[in-house]
Amino acid sequence: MTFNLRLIPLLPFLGAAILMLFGRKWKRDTVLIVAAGAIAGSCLVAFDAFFTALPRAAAGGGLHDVVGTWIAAGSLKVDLAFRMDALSGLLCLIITFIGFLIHLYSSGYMEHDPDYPRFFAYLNLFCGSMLVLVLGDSLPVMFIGWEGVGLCSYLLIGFWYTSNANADAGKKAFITNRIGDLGFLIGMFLLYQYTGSLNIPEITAAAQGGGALMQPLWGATVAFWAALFLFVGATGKSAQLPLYVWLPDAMAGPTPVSALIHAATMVTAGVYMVARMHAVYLLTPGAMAIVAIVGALTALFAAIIGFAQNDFKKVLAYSTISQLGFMFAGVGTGNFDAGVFHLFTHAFFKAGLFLCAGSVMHAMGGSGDITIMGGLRKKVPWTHGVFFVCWLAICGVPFFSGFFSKDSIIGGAFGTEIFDAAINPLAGEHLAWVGKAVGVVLMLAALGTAFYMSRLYFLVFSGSETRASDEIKHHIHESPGAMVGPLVVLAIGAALGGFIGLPGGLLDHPEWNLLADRLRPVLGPEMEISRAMEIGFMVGSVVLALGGIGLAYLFYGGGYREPARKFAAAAPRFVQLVRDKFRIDELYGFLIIRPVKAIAKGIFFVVDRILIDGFLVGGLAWVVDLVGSIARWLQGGDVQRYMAVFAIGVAAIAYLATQPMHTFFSNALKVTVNGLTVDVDAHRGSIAANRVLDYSFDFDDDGKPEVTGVASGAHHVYPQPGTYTVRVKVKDPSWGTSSTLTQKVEVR
Amino acid sequence: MGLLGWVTLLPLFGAALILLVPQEEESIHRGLGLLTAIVTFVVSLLMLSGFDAGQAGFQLEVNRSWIAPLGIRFHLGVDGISLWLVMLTTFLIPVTLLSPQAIGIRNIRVREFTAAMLILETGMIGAFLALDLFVFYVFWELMLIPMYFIIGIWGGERRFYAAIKFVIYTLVGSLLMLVAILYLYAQFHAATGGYSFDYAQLSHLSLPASAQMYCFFAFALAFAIKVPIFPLHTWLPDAHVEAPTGGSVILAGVMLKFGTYGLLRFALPLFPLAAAQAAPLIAILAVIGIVYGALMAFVQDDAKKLVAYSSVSHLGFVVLGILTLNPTGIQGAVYQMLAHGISTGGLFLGVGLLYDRRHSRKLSDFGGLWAKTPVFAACLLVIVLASVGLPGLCGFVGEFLVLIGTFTAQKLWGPAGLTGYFPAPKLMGGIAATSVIISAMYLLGMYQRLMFGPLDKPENRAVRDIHGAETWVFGIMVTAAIVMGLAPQPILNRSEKSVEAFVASYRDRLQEAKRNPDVPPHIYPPLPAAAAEGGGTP
Amino acid sequence: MSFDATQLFAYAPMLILIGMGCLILLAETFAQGASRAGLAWLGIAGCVGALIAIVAGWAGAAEPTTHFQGMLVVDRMALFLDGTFVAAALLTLLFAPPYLREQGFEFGEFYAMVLFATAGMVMVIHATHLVSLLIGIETMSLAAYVLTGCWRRSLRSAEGAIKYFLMGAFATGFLVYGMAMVYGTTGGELSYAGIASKVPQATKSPLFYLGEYFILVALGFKVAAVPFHMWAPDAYEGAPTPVTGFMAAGVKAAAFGAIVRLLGSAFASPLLVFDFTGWASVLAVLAAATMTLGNLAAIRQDNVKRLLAYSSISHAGYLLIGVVASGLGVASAKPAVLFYLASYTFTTLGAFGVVAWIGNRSDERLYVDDWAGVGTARPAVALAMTLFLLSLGGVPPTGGFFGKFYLFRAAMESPQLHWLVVVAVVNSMVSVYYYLRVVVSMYFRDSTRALAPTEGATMRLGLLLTAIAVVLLGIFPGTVVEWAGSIALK
Amino acid sequence: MPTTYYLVLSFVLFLIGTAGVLLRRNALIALMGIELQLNGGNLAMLAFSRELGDLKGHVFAFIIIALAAAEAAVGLAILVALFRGRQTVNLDEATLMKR
Repeated sequence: MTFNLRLIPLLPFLGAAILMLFGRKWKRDTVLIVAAGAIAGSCLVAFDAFFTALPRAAAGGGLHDVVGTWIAAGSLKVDLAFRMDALSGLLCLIITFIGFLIHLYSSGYMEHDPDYPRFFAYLNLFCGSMLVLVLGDSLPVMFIGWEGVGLCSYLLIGFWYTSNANADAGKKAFITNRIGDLGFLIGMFLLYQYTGSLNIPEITAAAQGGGALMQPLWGATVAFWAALFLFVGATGKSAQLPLYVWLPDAMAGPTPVSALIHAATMVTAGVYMVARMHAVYLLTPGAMAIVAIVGALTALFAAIIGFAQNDFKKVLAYSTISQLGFMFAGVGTGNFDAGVFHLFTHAFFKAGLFLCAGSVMHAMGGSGDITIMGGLRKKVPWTHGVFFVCWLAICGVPFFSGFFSKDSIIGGAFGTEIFDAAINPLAGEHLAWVGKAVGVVLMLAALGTAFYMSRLYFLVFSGSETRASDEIKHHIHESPGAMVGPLVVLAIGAALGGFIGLPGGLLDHPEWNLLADRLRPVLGPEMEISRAMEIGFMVGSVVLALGGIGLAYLFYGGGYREPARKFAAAAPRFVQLVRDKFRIDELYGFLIIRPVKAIAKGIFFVVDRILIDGFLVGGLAWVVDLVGSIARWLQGGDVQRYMAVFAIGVAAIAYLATQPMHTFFSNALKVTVNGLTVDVDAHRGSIAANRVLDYSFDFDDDGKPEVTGVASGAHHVYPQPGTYTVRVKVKDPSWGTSSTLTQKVEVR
Repeated sequence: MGLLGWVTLLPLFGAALILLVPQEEESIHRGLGLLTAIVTFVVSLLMLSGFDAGQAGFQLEVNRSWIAPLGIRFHLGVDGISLWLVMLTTFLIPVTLLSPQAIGIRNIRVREFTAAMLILETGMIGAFLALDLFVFYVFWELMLIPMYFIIGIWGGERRFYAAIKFVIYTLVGSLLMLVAILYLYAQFHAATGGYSFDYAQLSHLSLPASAQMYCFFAFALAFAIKVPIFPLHTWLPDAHVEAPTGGSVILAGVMLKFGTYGLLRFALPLFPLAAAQAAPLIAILAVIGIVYGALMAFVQDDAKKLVAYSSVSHLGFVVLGILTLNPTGIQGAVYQMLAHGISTGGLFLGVGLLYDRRHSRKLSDFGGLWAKTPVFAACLLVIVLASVGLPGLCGFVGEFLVLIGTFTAQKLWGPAGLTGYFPAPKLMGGIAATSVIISAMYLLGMYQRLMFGPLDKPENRAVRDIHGAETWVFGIMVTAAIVMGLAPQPILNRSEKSVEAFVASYRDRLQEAKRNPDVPPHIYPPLPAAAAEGGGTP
Repeated sequence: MSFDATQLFAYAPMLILIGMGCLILLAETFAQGASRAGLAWLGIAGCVGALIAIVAGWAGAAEPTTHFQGMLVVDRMALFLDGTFVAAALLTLLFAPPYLREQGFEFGEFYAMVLFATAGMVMVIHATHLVSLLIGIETMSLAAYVLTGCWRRSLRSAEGAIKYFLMGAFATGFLVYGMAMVYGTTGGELSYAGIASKVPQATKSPLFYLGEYFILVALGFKVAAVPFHMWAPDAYEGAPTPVTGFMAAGVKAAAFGAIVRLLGSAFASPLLVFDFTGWASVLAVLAAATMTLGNLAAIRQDNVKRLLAYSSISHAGYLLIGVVASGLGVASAKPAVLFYLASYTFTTLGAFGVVAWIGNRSDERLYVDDWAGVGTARPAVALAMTLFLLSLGGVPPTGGFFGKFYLFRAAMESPQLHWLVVVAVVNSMVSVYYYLRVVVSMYFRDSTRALAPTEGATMRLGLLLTAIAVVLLGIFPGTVVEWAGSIALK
Repeated sequence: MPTTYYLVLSFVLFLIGTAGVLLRRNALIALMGIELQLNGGNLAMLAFSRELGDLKGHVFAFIIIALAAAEAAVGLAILVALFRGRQTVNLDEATLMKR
């Protein structure tokens, strides 16, 4: 069914365009009305569309809106078309709803910024792009959004452009994303090459048919490589190993941006994409294993880095990376709806956390250094409350949203059958360990999550005194209503959001899992796990969460405690290494960026300057110059030298002209081979009739001519086959000059 | 004279008119120049409206006898490929003339500059439209002279060197091409008894393999220098850097396309067998050029040089697209030519504007300009992103289609018995695609060093934002970049038939040539009856 | 063996030139001071008269007619080149008066000598007999020697003249000796047709080849083909500039006409063209050497006059390609050579005209650097000079381009000459480099000292005419090609 | 006497003349060398004319003599001009123009 889906992204785009063209001269309120109005309108349309779509989506359909043909060339045809099913609908709601909240929040947060209109223009642009990303019916349209959000991220990270660090961070984000995009593009090209289409439903259909994508390619299948390359795109966008490095730096942007783009929406695009292309992934357990392993490792790795960060937003950034790792582990183990579920809950609690961070930093005069915070519980009560809820949610405390979603991912990892060769014929024996290993790593990561989040909470809010300077302390205040309002809404979401994905199987009411139920037509049936296992994991994860919180309390409850100091003193270099994020950035700089730059510079000088311009061009010029100089040297001014050259010229011509058979124009010998018999004719034009020449024919080049005489032609029979050189000497008796002609003949 | 004749010659008449106005009347020169360019653009719009997208062949032909004794005819015609390149030319020239920075900082002799630009326009349009190889060659050389003067008179410090280098490089190729044209002419005579330089007739001439190789080399060399294909590119950074803004815009925006247009129009169709044999080499060079140009751009501190090297990279895509020899890739190549005209033209206008304001092109001399020039910064950002190939802007469509075409190159050619003709398409496509990363690195790096960071250089505080005509110039370029990114279809539709016909006829002629590689010059496919007459006498 | 005076009418152009030359010599004795300018006008009138006579005779010359027992012939080729020579003379007479006046040696004899030299050229091109050829060559050459050396104040002029004269006389020695050999070995034949008819028997003696090549060498000297070119740079530099143009255009064209006629009739036998004594291969090598050496030597010249002298050497090389192609049986080669000569005449005269224009008595401004800023100071002249230089370099839309195109086109029809065309093309490329050096100086550099050129209405007229001719020959060469082509129809 | 003898003599004359032009520094003597070359040609012409019994050769020889005279006249005039400028007629000193 068609529906004006185009309105959903169009409204924010329009808002952005209007603000860019006219916003500079407008009052702030007008700007806000346009910006928030655009996204609110979009949100309303999205809700309308979503609830129109749901009943149809249940039957496997959805809403569809073709704007027109975008690119058609040769066999390729890409429509500018949008499609809404349960999956994209859910994402749309998250984007527009949280987007709207963040617009509101920003009106307070950015209140004093001179570039207020520009900020909102970017935000609108971002929302539009993100909506195109999720609604896109084909990979190229999705790619518009994919790159568009990257662009907005770039612009917003570098929003305060006067600092080079911010601009650098933006550039780094864009370029790292582009590395991923290269993978996305190649994956797209592979899919096109083998399915002949870039339309997602068609690719899905082709993948479910199997054939085309199961062709062998580079030692695996097409599906494997396509899935892998697409996943490279996802690692860039969603900040997974090894391309996660941009996200911590991206915290340079305004905090609402971190909340919206770098926590709730954009960074989850990779997860969305994998879920969207699940049909392709299901064909290749190998690629899924890679997705799951990368996800799990990222979850753990980022959590560990999170232990030692002292910047509020940096901690949250690593937390985001880590949570995204969970999601990938979810989709990578075939538990697509769990991945999307975590995406959903994460959107709320992480956006809430970030906005709290913004609120706290707002209160602290812009500083995000948690070592100087502490005891803020009383001073910013609303913010504290929201943070508290979100903290519990991310730690996985029962009945908060994160509990359900994280649990279903971990449970799914242990229970997955994707890598079981006995059940999934596509999987090899060697993959059997993946599910369990991923599960274990994820459990460690969950423990780590509880620990570093609690550390953050305790260091910031607990205790009685604030470690900051008096001047800062004096200014600490709760944020205005425009900021607090959205926070509360997000807190509610973070607290209750988990109930849309209740483990229905456990409660004997699968339909209670609203999310999985709705997503089933898109992503297939949810994973079945035995009840005992499920309960076991629930208990286990509660223990992990509480354990992490408890451990953190031991270390940081009410401020820095003795164990924390002791630990830091015991392994100072390790702590420093973790604090320096394992120096991965430096490693990249050393291994990749600097060599590339040095090589490029080297090539520039060696190839362009020396080899081509110096040697080739300059060398030619040198030769030309040399000959010219010789000619000029000959022209010495002495007329008698000129005449001598003249005379030598005459002599040379006489010499050239009197060489018998001398010629520039053709091969003189005409050779006809017939078996072992060879006829050679040195006759040229009409000369022989007029001049008597002596010919001697030496057919085997042994110095002894076989035939001599005034006849220009001769005949010879070779004794055996082989390759011979015929040498003909022509003598002009009247001039006494002679010349020799040779030619190779092959007789068989 | 026909519509095409008018499009071609109007700028020349305008130039003559301008040269008659006394030296001092600079505003009249500018006005007349702009007027001429706009009228030409309007006439070219008439051409566009008269163009029938459903037809593959040449349309709106003008075909009059010119030098009858040699069978040379003033034969112009437009098809879906040249149509857009002409439109690009007639579009860019008025925009350039509108820009106050076009003439560069040596703001002298406006009359001659305007006239030179218009003569250049005639040369370019004529060369795009020419269907007679002699006419093509004349126009091809005709554009050389004004560009030489534009670089040499209004250029930067090393302008003599750059101008001479430009001319010599170009001549190296074009004169050998002239020999090959003459050879074709002689062989056509040998095969049919008629004398003709007409493209429609010569493109039926099938040469033996060895002769094809020589002729293809001559043609391809001329075009490869113009493109430029690595390693023939070193004239380009020098020429671009030294040329005044207007010269750089036209040089990069239009003139480089003659290389790729020539490959598509002449080198490949005329010598299918040799082209197929050389294709792997050229494709590899194109890929090298893509990466190489990008890497070179990455290490430049001179903004113009950076943009110049980026052209090497972008034009590599065009060459690669042409060599895929499937409609998708060639459509992409055609589109990339246009998009590059817009994006790189815009970049040169932007860099030129800054050069005009600050008399420096060194990136390290800038920084933090956004605060001073927000509108300009926004415009430049769009153009930079178009050049980076962001989807939704013009640069994406072409690169995307080229890469798609590259990936599917073998798929289309395999069934035709021509496997192995395009080596390792996925590898080549993959390597070429890395430029999406590097282009982001150098272009955003450039943008950052211009616009972001602290405004810590005192000279930069006085830089003024765009105003007046400049706003129009950048507004037009930005609009073009966005429209071409969102709605490429009107363009692709009109070139579709011609591209498909090109591929079909190329494949047909290639297979014929493969069957008879050593047959002496002959006509294939047979000349249509109407075209067979009309040849001249010796 | 009777003398029919009516035959003289066919040679009206030559007679008019000679007659007007004599008239000028007479008038010179009465002329005083400023009235000497009138002498130039007399010469111009003579040229115009000759042109009219040529046009009048054109229609009747469709079929060649021989006169004076086969000594002279009137045909289209001769008339075409006559027109070129007379045009060259006319332009020289337009350029010369202001120049001579400025340099202080305006004598009536100068104009007479120009007319006599032209008459000699006409004789050369009409000659179908070795005697008339020799007389024509000598008439032309002696006048040219005198013209070269007539600038009495200049040491260079005298030095150039003595070099030119000595080498010219040296070449005449070869010419005469060669003629003697041909005369003897052909059994007493001196007319071209007679020689051609006796070639089969004459080739039995090697002396015939000696004679043939001696004659060719002497003519090669006149066109300044390498290695007989060495006089040219010095003579061209020494001669008064308008004379240099006249020599580079007229003398060269006449010698080429003679070569084409001689090789096309007397030595046209395939026995002589091809093979080991064939002139085709020898001339092909000479052509390659000539253009290459001329161009490479020109690259480093700083003196514009000398630069143009070397360039004129290289153009002889291009023209030789046409001669060879014609010998190898390409029908369109001869018209191509004629067209090239015509366009080259206008171009080179124009270029030397500008060189004459730019200097004055105290400051000749012959060096490339001296030309700085001309583009700003005198845009029209700079534009004209640019046209001439581009034409010399073979860049469209000029006559030089079309001439080269036409010539190469003809050569490409002979597979044996493809290599030569490639060499020629590479050479054109090199040549553009040094032609553009002058353009660079004129337009791209700022003037170092004020320009005080030799002004004169006739000079301006001459430049205008040459510039228009160069452009017209480039854009609409059709008519001239038809004229030139009409010789091939017979 | 056989014609060959005359021809050999004529060639010798021609060579002597050539050598004179090439080797003697004095322009006057070089001029004489040229005359010798021409005379070599004349002698050959006459020898052939006599052998063939054809008068054209004789006539040609007269014309060549006339031309030689004209050449000498012009040549001497140029020599005078040269001498007036630099007070010498040595050819190796006339090297104002070179390269």
